[in-house]
Amino acid sequence: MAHADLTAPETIPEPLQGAVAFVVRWIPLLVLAAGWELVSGWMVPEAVLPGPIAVFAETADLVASGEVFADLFLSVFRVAVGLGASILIGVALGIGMARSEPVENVFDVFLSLLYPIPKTALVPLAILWLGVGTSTAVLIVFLACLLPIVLNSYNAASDVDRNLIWSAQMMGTDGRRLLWKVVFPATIPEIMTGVRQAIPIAFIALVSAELIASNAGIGHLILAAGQIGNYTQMFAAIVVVSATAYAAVRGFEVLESRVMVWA
Amino acid sequence: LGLGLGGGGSSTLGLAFTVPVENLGSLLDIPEIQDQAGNLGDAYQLEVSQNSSTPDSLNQMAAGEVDMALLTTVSYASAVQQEAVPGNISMIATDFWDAHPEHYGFTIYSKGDSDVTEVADLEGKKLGVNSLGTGIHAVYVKRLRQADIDPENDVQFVELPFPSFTSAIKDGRVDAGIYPALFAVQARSEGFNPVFSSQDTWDEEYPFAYMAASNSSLDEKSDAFQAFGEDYRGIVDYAFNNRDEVVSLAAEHFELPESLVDGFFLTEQDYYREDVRIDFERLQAAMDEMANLGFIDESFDVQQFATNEYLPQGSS
Amino acid sequence: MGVSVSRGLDRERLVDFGKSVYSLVIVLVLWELVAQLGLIHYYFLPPLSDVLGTFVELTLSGRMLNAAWLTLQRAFVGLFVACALGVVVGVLSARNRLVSWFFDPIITIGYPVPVISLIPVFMLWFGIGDVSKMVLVAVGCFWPIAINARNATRGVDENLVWSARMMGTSDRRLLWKVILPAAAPGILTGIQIAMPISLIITFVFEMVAGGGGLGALEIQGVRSFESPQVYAAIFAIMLVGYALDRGLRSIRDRLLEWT
Amino acid sequence: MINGRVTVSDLNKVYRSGEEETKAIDDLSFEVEGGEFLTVVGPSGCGKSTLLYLIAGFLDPTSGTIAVDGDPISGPGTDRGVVFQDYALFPWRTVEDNVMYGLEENGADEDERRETAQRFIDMMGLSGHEEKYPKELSGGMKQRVALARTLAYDPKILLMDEPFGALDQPLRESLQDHLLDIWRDIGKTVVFITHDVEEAVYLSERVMVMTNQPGTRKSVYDIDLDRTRSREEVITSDAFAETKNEVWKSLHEETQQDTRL
Amino acid sequence: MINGRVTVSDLNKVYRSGEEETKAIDDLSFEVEGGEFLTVVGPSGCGKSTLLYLIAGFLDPTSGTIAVDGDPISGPGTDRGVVFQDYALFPWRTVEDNVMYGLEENGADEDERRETAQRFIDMMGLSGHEEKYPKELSGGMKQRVALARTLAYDPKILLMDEPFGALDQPLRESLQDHLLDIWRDIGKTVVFITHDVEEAVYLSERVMVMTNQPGTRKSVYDIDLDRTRSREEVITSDAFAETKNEVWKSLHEETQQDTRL
Ligand SMILES: Nc1ncnc2c1ncn2[C@@H]1O[C@H](COP(=O)(O)OP(=O)(O)OP(=O)(O)O)[C@@H](O)[C@H]1O
Ligand SMILES: Nc1ncnc2c1ncn2[C@@H]1O[C@H](COP(=O)(O)OP(=O)(O)OP(=O)(O)O)[C@@H](O)[C@H]1O
Ligand SMILES: [Mg+2]
Ligand SMILES: [Mg+2]
Repeated sequence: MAHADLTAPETIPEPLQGAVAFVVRWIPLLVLAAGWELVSGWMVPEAVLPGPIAVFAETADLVASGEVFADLFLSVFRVAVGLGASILIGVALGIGMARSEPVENVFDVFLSLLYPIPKTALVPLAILWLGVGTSTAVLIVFLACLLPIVLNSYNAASDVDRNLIWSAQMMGTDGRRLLWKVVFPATIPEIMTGVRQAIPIAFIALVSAELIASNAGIGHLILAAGQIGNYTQMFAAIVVVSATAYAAVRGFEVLESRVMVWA
Repeated sequence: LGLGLGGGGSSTLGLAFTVPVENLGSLLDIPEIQDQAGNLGDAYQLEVSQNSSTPDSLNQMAAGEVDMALLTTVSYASAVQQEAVPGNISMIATDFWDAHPEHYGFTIYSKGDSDVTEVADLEGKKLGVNSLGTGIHAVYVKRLRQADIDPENDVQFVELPFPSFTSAIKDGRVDAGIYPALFAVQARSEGFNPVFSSQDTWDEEYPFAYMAASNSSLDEKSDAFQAFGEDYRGIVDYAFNNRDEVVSLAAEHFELPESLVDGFFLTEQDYYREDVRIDFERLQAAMDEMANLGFIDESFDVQQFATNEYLPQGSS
Repeated sequence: MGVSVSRGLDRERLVDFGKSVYSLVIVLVLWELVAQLGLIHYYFLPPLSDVLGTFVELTLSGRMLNAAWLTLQRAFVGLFVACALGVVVGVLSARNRLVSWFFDPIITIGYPVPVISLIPVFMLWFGIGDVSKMVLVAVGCFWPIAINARNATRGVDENLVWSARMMGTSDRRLLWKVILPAAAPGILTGIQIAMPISLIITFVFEMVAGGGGLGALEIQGVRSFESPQVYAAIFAIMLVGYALDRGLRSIRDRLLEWT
Repeated sequence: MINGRVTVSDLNKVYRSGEEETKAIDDLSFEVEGGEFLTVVGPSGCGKSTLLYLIAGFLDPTSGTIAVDGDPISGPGTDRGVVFQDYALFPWRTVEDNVMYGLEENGADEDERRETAQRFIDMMGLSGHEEKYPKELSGGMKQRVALARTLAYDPKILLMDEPFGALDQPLRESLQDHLLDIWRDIGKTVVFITHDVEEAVYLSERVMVMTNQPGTRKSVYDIDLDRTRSREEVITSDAFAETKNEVWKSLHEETQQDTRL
Repeated sequence: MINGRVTVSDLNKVYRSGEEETKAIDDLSFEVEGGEFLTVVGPSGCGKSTLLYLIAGFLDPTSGTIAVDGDPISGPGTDRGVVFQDYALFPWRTVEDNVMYGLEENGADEDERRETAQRFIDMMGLSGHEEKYPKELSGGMKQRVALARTLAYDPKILLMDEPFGALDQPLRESLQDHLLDIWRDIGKTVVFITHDVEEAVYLSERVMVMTNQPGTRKSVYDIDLDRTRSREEVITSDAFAETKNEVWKSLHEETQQDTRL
């Protein structure tokens, strides 16, 4: 693809090129922010749309004062537990269902039923069972992330190259060892893909659960700030949760490239 | 993630409230007020949390996450009827009354220059309500019926959070809205018209908000509740005796403008809340009316789901 | 003979079907039993029969259909707008350097934003009516559609483009004759990813801000402690989700018969 | 009409990606007569595909010119048709619609399109498969559709990049014979790339061997075989074996330097 | 040790999928002596791969038996090693770890594993690439790792399914020579499948031609070439050309019936 030219003019000395490319790359975001600043307070009252400067100042304030951390940590904890559980259980289920018919027969029907439900619709049910708080959020994150992970590992484990399995068999691997030595490693790239798809979903599920029913967490902070009309703080909290989600996705991508040097 | 505070040997009581300041129990969230509770820390520990709605609090009770919560007419009635909390719940104190002739009662406001000035004008209008199916919604329903307006078809209810009522009325997203005491301060200062109030709706005052606990918690931690009841009574007395101090503490703790809190709290612009003991007769009447209005399927005997035994005798 | 073969086959199919659903049947029967015997509190788990009864009742009274109609309308309009914008931006940013320069960083930053968190903002900006729900659905669905359209367009086999060129297709016609058809599977995948997102946003918005719809019906069940209504609403949501998923799949199968 | 003479003069092609430069073609000149069948063989990576895409006009030369019947080319044109190794059929079009594509783009009317397409479909032995999509075809059938598609809009010059490389030997042999029949019938200039020496010698009138990367002309062999005879007779003939060995040796000299091992 | 005699008796293989049955192998019997190099050629789809996987024990015969040194086989065993056309290396293991896999699974200790692996890595000319992952290797290198991996755990019998089919001619030729050297050095029974007649004749001591599907033995040719000479001398020799033509004709008779066109 040939869209590199715009970002690295060749007439500029090399050490500068990187910096220029960087600046050029982010200009669109600056343009957007400038537009936002203009609209705020001019076309739309500042109370309704606080400008980016105010929002980022408030964000810095929230972070610097440490005010946001209690909520943020709780939310991150909820995502981590829910996502972690969905990885452990999802991978086991996916591989188990792919390689064993009885396992597939038991679970397939439940996953097919779960599949068409937007998982956040289960929040009220989770409230019935678990009340309002961490367990509900964790359960919803878990359920929302489970399917992409199960589906990816199931498909990958079903499609493991027959020749890889035969290769291992001819060299004396069999039974359960085969799962561990061949099926699992061969499935890792798709498991990673599943997790990568699940991370943004996890944050959507988290914020949904916290908006619908919660007394803490970043979603609750957003709702509470909105309800008392502190819109700058509301926007700041949104910036914080978006940045966290972005960092999670990026962080995972780095981890992925480390783990999967071989793929 | 049980963050048991303190701990010691004494049991911990979890309390959930919904509206700051308006719910007297919310004052217990303020450390300086907690210092005034003599039994707290010895006979029991307290964990106070805020929820965005009373059903959330009930679900927390059902899941065993809290022991007691502040409820209002409809949430209490339907929770009792549906046995939403296993083992059911008991009301252990009143929080405030509505429709008292000398105090604030829920009032419906419209914009100052609006042509909506009385109940009859509400036909075909958009009405702001915090949430359908609540006791506040019941005030609307009762009055509209009295005026021969069908609350289902002749008006359009719009669900909005209370803080956005004033701006919604100002820019015409709704034609009128129902205000609790805390927000009514703002409506008055904007020069809004009162269209009607609960005093016009109800013949007599009735208990509107209550402190209720799950029966299983009451069984397990009866000593702690006894001690809490005593403290609660004491805190209410303390608030009446030290109003100005409590106003500034509450404003600071809940990050509300002090003038706002000062504008209603424990004045005639506030609800009637002098006696926290339960008046069974008026409570029964309120519950019967909820059944009448269709907010619950049928009424029930409040004697079985309310008790004064945790409050000390004598008036406050 | 043919008859006996087909009968044997039918039996086989029946056995397979049995194997694949027996676990569900066991769970449903257990549900009914456990609830009827009162082993689990009614409020947590009303008997299946009560839930189905409530479902039928709500459907007959028209409340369910009305709610489903509201929800679908919001989800659809939003999704439709997102499709139109997302495909245009996605395809253009793969084909045009300027557009790509402008939108790439925005897409990188915008994609991970949990749009759900914007619900309070949209209530503030657009009120709580249908418009705010539709706009938020459009915003939320835009990203996956745009990203998939962009990647699919970038991934179009260069040889196909060259093939068309050598047979005389001009630059302008290339888009219609080659790029769009070749990217169609990826574009549709984006729409398939966006569809559940449109439902999620609609439901959550309805739960948080009301205004009717299946989400409101469900949360109302919680508020009034009518747990059969909660379960019945979830059944309805499941049916809606299933129908939409099937619908999109059959559109895909028909449109992309060639894949 | 003087049809399809290709003249390549002083051709150079350097790929640039980032800071790296790869010289793919180094100062290459040769000519293909109108109606001639020329095969190009060379070690892997020596620039055969690059050369073909330069002639097709998909790539721009770094220096040098390519002319068709004396006119320098500038970009792709309907006078040159490419048959790709991976077929490059439009997967969303049926066999018939694929074959009609070029006619459509060049303004033939509906009836004419259909008729021409049908002629080439029949010629390729594909009748009965008109309504199938590419995914429903075997590799050999796809390759014949690709050939039909390119022949249908009647380019003067056929450029083929290892078109049979992905097929197994029997299929490959039968398509080779098919191609020879067509070439004899409709007389086009063909530039055919392969790395299979037997294929090169069997098919063409001249074989050009290219050097290792950066590729340029190493040697050219005229093939003189009696093509009226059957395949069996041709490939078991001494002349065939001899030419093949010569070409093989020339190529072998280059691939000995192959460093990929 | 009598090593690696393979006896195939009255072998039949029918694939069943749903209602359809495909007869892949029809009543096939033959024997490969210990240490012999046998090549199997046959039209596409005639059952060559099926035969190989049956011998490997991956598939079960519908009827008939396969015995190694007189003992009927039942499933895969470390006495037989397969080299796959698509390499089938474990992509998550480095070159060295791939080569060590079989040793690991058979309980060799760390030092021994490393030493043996290194020996075969050196033998294949792969030293210096021990730490690379398969994706970093060219096709030819991958195929040599696959060969090293299979040789390392020392199976008596090598079964190779078109191992060089995906490689281009120069690479292919150099790996053929490499394989011949190794075979001469370490003396294993080899069953080698290909559809390239030249490859078959160049490599093996005997060539078995199979019929069209369902495959069975059509004819067997003993190859008598002086293998002390260089490739060039061998393939330009008359004896080579003659045998090749014979095998080619026999195969051609079968592929004439090819219906895929
Ligand atoms: N787009 C590109 N950018 C940079 N280098 C390229 C590009 N395409 C090809 N090359 C390099 O140019 C050289 C010639 O490539 P080309 O594909 O023409 O070889 P080839 O003879 O067709 O090889 P093969 O027989 O493997 O098809 C190779 O070294 C290749 O790596
Ligand atoms: N798993 C299977 N199920 C059903 N039929 C199969 C299966 N595998 C192979 N066949 C059929 O069995 C026959 C022999 O297949 P096999 O792969 O052994 O042929 P082959 O000689 O190796 O072909 P090629 O030269 O193309 O590799 C073919 O007709 C094939 O379609
Ligand atoms: Mg090439
Ligand atoms: Mg095969």
